[in-house]
Amino acid sequence: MRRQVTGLIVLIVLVAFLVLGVMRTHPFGHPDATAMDDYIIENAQEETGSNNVVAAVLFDYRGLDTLGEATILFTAVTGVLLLLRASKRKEETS
Amino acid sequence: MLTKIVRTVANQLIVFIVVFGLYVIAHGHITPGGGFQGGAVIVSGVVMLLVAFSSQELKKSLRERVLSIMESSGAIIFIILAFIGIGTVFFYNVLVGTPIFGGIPDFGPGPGDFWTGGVIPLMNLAVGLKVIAGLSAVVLALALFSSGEEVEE
Amino acid sequence: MMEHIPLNFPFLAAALLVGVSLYIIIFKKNLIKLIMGIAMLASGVNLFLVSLGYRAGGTAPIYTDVPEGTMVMSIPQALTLTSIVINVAVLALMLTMAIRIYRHTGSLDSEKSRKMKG
Amino acid sequence: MDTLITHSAILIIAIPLAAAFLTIPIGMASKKARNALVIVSLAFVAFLVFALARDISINGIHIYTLGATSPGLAIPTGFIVPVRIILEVDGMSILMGMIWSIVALAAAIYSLSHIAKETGQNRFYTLLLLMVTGGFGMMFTGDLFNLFVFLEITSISGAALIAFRTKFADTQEGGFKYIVVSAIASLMVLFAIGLLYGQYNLLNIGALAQVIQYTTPDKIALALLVIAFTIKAGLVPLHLWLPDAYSVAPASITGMLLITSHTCMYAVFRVCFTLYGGVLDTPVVGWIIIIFGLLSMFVGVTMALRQKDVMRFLSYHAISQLGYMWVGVGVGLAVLGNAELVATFGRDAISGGIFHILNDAMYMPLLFFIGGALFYCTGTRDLTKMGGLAHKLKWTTILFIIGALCISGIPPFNGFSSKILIYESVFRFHPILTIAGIIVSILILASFIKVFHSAFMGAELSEYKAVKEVPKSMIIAMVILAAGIVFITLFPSLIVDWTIHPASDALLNQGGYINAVTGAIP
Repeated sequence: MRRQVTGLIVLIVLVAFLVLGVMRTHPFGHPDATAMDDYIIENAQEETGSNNVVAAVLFDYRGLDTLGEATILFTAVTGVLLLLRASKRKEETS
Repeated sequence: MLTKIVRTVANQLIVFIVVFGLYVIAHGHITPGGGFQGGAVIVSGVVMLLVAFSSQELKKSLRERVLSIMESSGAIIFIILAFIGIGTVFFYNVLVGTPIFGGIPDFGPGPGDFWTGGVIPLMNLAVGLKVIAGLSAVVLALALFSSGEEVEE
Repeated sequence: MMEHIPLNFPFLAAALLVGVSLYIIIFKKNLIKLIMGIAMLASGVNLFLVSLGYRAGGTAPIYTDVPEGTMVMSIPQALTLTSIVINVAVLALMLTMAIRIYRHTGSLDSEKSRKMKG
Repeated sequence: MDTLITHSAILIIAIPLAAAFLTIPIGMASKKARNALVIVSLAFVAFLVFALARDISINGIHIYTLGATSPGLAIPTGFIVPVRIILEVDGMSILMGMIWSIVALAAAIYSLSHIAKETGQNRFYTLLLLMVTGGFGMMFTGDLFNLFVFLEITSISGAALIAFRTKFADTQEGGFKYIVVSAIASLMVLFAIGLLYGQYNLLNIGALAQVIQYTTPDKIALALLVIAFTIKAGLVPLHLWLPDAYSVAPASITGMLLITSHTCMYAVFRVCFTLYGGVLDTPVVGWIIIIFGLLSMFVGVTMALRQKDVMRFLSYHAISQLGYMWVGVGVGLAVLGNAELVATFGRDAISGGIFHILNDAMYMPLLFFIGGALFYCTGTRDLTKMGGLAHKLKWTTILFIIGALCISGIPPFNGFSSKILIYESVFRFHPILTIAGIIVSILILASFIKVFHSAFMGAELSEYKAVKEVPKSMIIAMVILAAGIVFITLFPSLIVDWTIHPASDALLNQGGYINAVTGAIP
């Protein structure tokens, strides 16, 4: 019971926080500051030669993020295969 | 294992799914899509095969060892592509302006040329290889484990 | 009438989606439901991120034969893409551990499968 | 050499990553080659970190812009804000990097024999290297979203490594708790990044710090960032996952997980001092951190007193030690707005907290490694079942005594030199903090005497007749950390002058951090 009340309080506080936060964000569809994105949309074709600006951001401007993202996928695959492995070697069992 | 109808249809459909996935990967720099998306498309085909056939059946053609090496090599190609820019800066797009994928499109809307983007198409291919191998391995390993088999080392 | 509808509706939707998923995470005992809650939390955050970059009347930030006009911001889309892949990875690992826990304890109830206390 | 230094920031991140990708194919061919790859790559990275540290102490903050036409070109020519990801290494980051490189190397050496009997070693070392990458990335990055990505790398690889011993149920439970907590925490970070990005259209920490205004969404973003990183760092009352996860991981991983906690703590400092430093209502945030830090100290040590499991015992002590750092740096944060107070004791308090991070990162992994060695020899983590192990494990006993004396802050060991720095400076802020710290220290000493007595002293038990000294590689790893302790113990003032003061100055010097990116004098 006590846990439920604590949980409820945490939930209400967090949701109130988030709603308050997003209410004060810029109106939807009309961002205030766009300098960085405008630069990328203007220059992506010339600097990277890619017509797809999102691809230019992913693999050029924010390439390290994508390398990290690929690494995370690699990590998860390695982790899954590690956890599902047989805990005894084949030669030991036979 | 599902009925013969499902298996036959799945066998035919997988070709189209793989072709579409490869298209999405290869054109990542000019149309919506890229390595992750195209890879996910192909893995959805693998999942379809997994549903149509059993995981034991699929294991014969997709070895986990092979998938592991494929995934590692995809990752290694990606990081090498990042490393070749280190003459200037890590992740520098060295291929822009060279004959290989070096074309620079005119500013503004246009039909898009395949030979553009520098290292971006190559990175898309590397990521695609990685995603296909990695996610297939995960799906296959989970399916095998639920049917009581553990992954070999 | 139209002016009274808050323009921030997509942001609010994202916040509420986060709220619902937090409810699931805090109150549900089943591990699979917990994992679903985290997946929903991720969707809420992704929805928030991608709607931040929208510009009224904008097209996708890809130069095709579509006539020139405003384009929506491209960085939030790239960030969302990254975040989606990250969440796929996290989900795969969480499900694996849930399967392992089920194998060991025979239960997916977080109260029953709990061994460690204090 | 100059080129190496120019690119060292990214090489430190990329070399373990490339080694991780190579580990599985190489490991399939040969085990020895794989082990050599892991150790050599980590040793080379450690060398690069120290070379970079030397360069930073001479030339100041190191900048590396990824994908630009030159590494120092943070902002594209003719533009106003940074567009690309920038790695920014200052005194604080490089101190964390030095700690991480040493502990990671020791943990890898320790693992060589600690997990030698288990299956799945190729993937174990892959994940270990990935965790190293994630940690370095978190320390060196100057970009908020990049921080999130590396945080995720660290958490996912950490969770998989915690659950490494799949045949026990509790490992899976610990790993599951860890990944759930990390997933929630990192999504909170992502939401906060969204709030900041939506207002300023920036992701670079330095550039954001220049324009941040402390509006309502900014405050909420601050709260989310601080809560998320303190969850991951294990501050009471958000610590409940920590002992469960730490106690079941292989001991080498527990040592590394502790440093990831320190890294999350570093992220909190980065957010409070650098990102929000100019606008923050510092006394309030400082006091909140101090109070929860005090709570951590007490809760950690009192919970540790009643533990029977040696790894859980040490995990609770780790929480309690984290409390000291929170208090030290929290005091510095509380007086940040007042230049006079900062000069009289604020800087010393921050230095004390940071010095304690360095010391804790040496003796706490050592103690975890010893806990792992006990488990390796006896097959149990239950302290009540152990006894008389000093007869068989000579090296381990000596190292345990060193670690226990350090953690309890007995002079002249290194734990004492940082604690005294915290006590002196914190006393000028509020005497009660110092008294609390001394009481906790006494309790720590008492609990360690109890454990030493029950595990090492007494007659030799019959069931441990066959126990032998632990394998060489485990002893080498522990000796590396013990050598670090001895070095700090012998030359505390040298260490403080060379590494700690630059680190605390880097935290206080928000303008320098911004200037390095934007080139503008704020």
